[in-house]
Amino acid sequence: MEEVMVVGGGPAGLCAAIESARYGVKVILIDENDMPGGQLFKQIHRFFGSAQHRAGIRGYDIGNSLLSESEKLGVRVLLNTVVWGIFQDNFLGIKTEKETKILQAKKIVVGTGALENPLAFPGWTLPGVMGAGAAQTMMNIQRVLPGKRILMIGSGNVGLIVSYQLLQAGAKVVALVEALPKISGYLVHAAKISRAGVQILTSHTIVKADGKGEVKKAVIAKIDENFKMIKGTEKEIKVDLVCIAVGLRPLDELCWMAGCQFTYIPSLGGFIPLHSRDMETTVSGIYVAGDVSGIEEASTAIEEGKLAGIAIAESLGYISKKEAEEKKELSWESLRELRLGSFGEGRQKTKDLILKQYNSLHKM
Amino acid sequence: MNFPKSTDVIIIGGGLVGCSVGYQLAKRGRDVIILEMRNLASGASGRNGGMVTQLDGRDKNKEAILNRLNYTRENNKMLAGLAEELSYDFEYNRCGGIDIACSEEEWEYFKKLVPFQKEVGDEEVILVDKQQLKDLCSLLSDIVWGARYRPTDGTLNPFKLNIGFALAAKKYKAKVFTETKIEKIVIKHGTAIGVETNNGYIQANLIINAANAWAPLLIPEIDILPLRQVAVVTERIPELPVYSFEAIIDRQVIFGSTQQKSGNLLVGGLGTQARKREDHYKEDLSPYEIEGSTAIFNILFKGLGDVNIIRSWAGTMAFTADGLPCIGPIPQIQGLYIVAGFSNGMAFAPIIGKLVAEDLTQGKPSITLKPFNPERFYNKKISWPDSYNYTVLAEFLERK
Amino acid sequence: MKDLRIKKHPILGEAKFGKKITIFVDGKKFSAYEGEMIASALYAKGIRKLRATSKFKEPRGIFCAIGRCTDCVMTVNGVPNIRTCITPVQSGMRVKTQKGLGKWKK
Amino acid sequence: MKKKIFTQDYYKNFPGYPSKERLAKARVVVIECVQDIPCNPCETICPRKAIVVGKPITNLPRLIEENCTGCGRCIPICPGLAVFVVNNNYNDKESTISLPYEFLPLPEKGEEVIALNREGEKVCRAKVISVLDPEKNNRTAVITIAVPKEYSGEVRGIRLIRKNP
Repeated sequence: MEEVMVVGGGPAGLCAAIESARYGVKVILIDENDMPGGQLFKQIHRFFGSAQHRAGIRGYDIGNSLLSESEKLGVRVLLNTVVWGIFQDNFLGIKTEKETKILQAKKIVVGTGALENPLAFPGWTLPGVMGAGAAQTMMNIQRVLPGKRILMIGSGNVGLIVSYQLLQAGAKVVALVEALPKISGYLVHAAKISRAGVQILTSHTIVKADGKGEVKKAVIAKIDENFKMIKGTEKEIKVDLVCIAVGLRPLDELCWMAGCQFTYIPSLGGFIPLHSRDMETTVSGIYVAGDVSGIEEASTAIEEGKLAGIAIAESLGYISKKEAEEKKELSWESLRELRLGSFGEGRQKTKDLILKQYNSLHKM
Repeated sequence: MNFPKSTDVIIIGGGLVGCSVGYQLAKRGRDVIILEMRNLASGASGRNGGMVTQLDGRDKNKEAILNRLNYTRENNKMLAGLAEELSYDFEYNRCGGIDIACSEEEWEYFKKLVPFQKEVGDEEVILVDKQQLKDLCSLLSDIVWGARYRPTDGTLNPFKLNIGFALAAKKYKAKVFTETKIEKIVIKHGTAIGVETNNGYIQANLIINAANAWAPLLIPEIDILPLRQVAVVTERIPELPVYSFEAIIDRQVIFGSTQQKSGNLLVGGLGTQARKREDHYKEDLSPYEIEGSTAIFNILFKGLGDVNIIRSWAGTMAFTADGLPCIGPIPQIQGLYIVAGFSNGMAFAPIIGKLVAEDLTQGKPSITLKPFNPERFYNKKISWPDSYNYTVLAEFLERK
Repeated sequence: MKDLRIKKHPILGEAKFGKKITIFVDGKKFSAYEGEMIASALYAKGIRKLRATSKFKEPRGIFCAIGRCTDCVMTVNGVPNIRTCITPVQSGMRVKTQKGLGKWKK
Repeated sequence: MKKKIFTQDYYKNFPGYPSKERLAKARVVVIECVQDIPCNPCETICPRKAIVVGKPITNLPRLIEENCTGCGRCIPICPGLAVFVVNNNYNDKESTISLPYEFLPLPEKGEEVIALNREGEKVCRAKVISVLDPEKNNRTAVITIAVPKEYSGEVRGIRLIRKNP
């Protein structure tokens, strides 16, 4: 039996692996891609936070430093490997390029991340309509410009940041539409793209994307306070790419399969596996960290991964309870900081709620 | 919808049989409530390939063959017009069905079985050799020797058929309550008077137990056996001309396979042996079961080795000692009726619903339900082996 | 002919593309760089339609780019439903625009 | 007409914005950070404690005007690219503005560019005074431009005149 298997090599999974390996736990990290790092390597902007959160450092630099740390600590990494199931008694089904295998681990960390929400409108299935994250992958990882003239939908941080990155890659962002009457992401991100000439149109929506075989244009229009389109305000714009940035949802299939109990919290992305302060789910020995435990940011994913890693090292007897508590306290403190302010307090509240529900189950 | 206090008929179980009986009774003017402990089609009805096989099994028992054909033929006739009747498309496809011989021994047996079946009255059955079989279903590998082929068999979408019946029942004012678990059937002075549920008590004139594998948990006098099966589902592939089949691999693994209208292939069969009776109700799979079912795919199909498995499930079938369901009033208890113990409800349930409703409203079904009389098992505890599978079951049935 | 590859980037610097290789797209020779995913190599040259849906023959292309949505599937070396956004190109690879559910080898 | 969201009037009410007097005096940092984001690299990097965030970390950065020398180290470190340095004492007619820049191509020293306001609209022409090598600041360049004095509160971006090669 393996000691720990971590599913997903993004910030959460990497940090869980690093943190438990730091205390001597033998860790296997599994990732479907040919390189770990998850979505970190397409984050080319600088992170917010404090020095402890690696603020001011770009996502891919954080990715690189996590990779070299995990390498130094002897984390075994299985790449191009799919986990196709988690079963009773911590069995995992994996598929490499060559074979299918069934493994068992004392502890499993699910750090599978998230998936972008789609948005349906006439023409949304045309080639040339894609998720904002997809555009980000295309330009920052694949180094292919996803479009030359772009309409961005959604003014959350993803919509704003990806708009900025599209500009950096050499595209023109013709407009950014937001159905709400105000910008929902950070104003500093909005200001960045605004002074670079992007029109941010609040109380606006996309009416349709159009073109023969692929996107050639889009129609946008104003909407009223009930989100109804105001007739006569339709405007056709020439674009070759429409990007959708309307939120994410956890990639939680493995947790469902493992039998974890869930709660429904729309603001965190939908169904969220209940988990303890140590990030353990209702299935003993299965942990979650990062977006799969509620949509937040890479910096929170890092801390949650750490927590899971420390808790695992503790429960496998590699560190004392006292030492573990001290280490965990640092991460909890760090998470509390990241969940401060008008953007964070809502997340703190819902995370507290998850904990409360988890605890009430475990008191029974 | 408020939870009712009383009704005319309570049907326990929102599976295909429960909804089919509920529809037919409601249509005949009875006041029906269907109670389901989980959701519609959560049991075997939603965990099968929708295989409409008029005659499965390979025994040469003339009586059993005729008994079965009697109902399944009528069922096939009914299926033809059912979508229209229910105003609901349940993707019925009379694509034909095959029972594949995977060894020379089986093939030799088929050469005798098929003429026998023809002789006793199954006129449609055809023996096809390897080449003909490959013409029918080109993706099959060289493991096949030939098959028994019946062109009027087919597939349907079991969820949709189940839901089609439920919706049609609702049109006739039947009420359906899901997430409603029956704690017990209340019997007073030899009469069933109501059911205790997690949502409250309901009084009724007639209680029908249509809980299939779960039926004996409420009426222990009638022994019905749960049998756990597993299945895997592939991604969509183009439509295969003939697709609904059974095969026995390595003489033990019996399994069926169908293609849904959406294109997904489904392969199902026995999972690993359950140790105890209650283990047969377990609906989670072990990774080995998924591997095993997937391996069967690779044995049977050439060129489909790269197809992706996208889903899997385990479900609980029901078996009785003679392979036939239990349908009829429970002896010595007034107002309690059972319609359970179906091992292949897809080929049966629609017509059975009709016959049961005729029985209960007119006192005489258009085809007799006598062969299914529950009396034949009443209070006969069968000492099944703790761990049993198809092979054991077949041996048991043979000894009988 | 246009090429949407980003050679210079203010943050990521100069791109390091792999060895130039030849693949076949719907039977025609096509250049790509080792390490690229099939979908993005095609996209770079303006090929955005990767398949047609089975019922309405509608075009589909890249949507999620991380292998989750399966909108970008094509027939690769005779095998249908390959997620081209996460499948790297290989020299000599045969990529086909997939019609509907594709064709499985007999 | 489009409603302007980002204006000097809006920003000047926040604690990172220097007073009129301080702005008139000499080179000083202008922090256009207006939301309670948990973030403090500007505080950490400042060698003279001219920027204070303190606890909680969501406090808006507060400028201690008298401590600031306008050195500009905080410009490229800000994840929101919300820090600028304005020097209204550059010469009689012109002020300079130092701003973060993360696009290609980079302008060159002495090049004439178009100065933009916070909404990306052209304000005037500007001359590039200096370009700080982006490699030195983890790929964020700091560009200093000179504009007519009256525009120093308005100009926050640039656009190159030359066509992309």
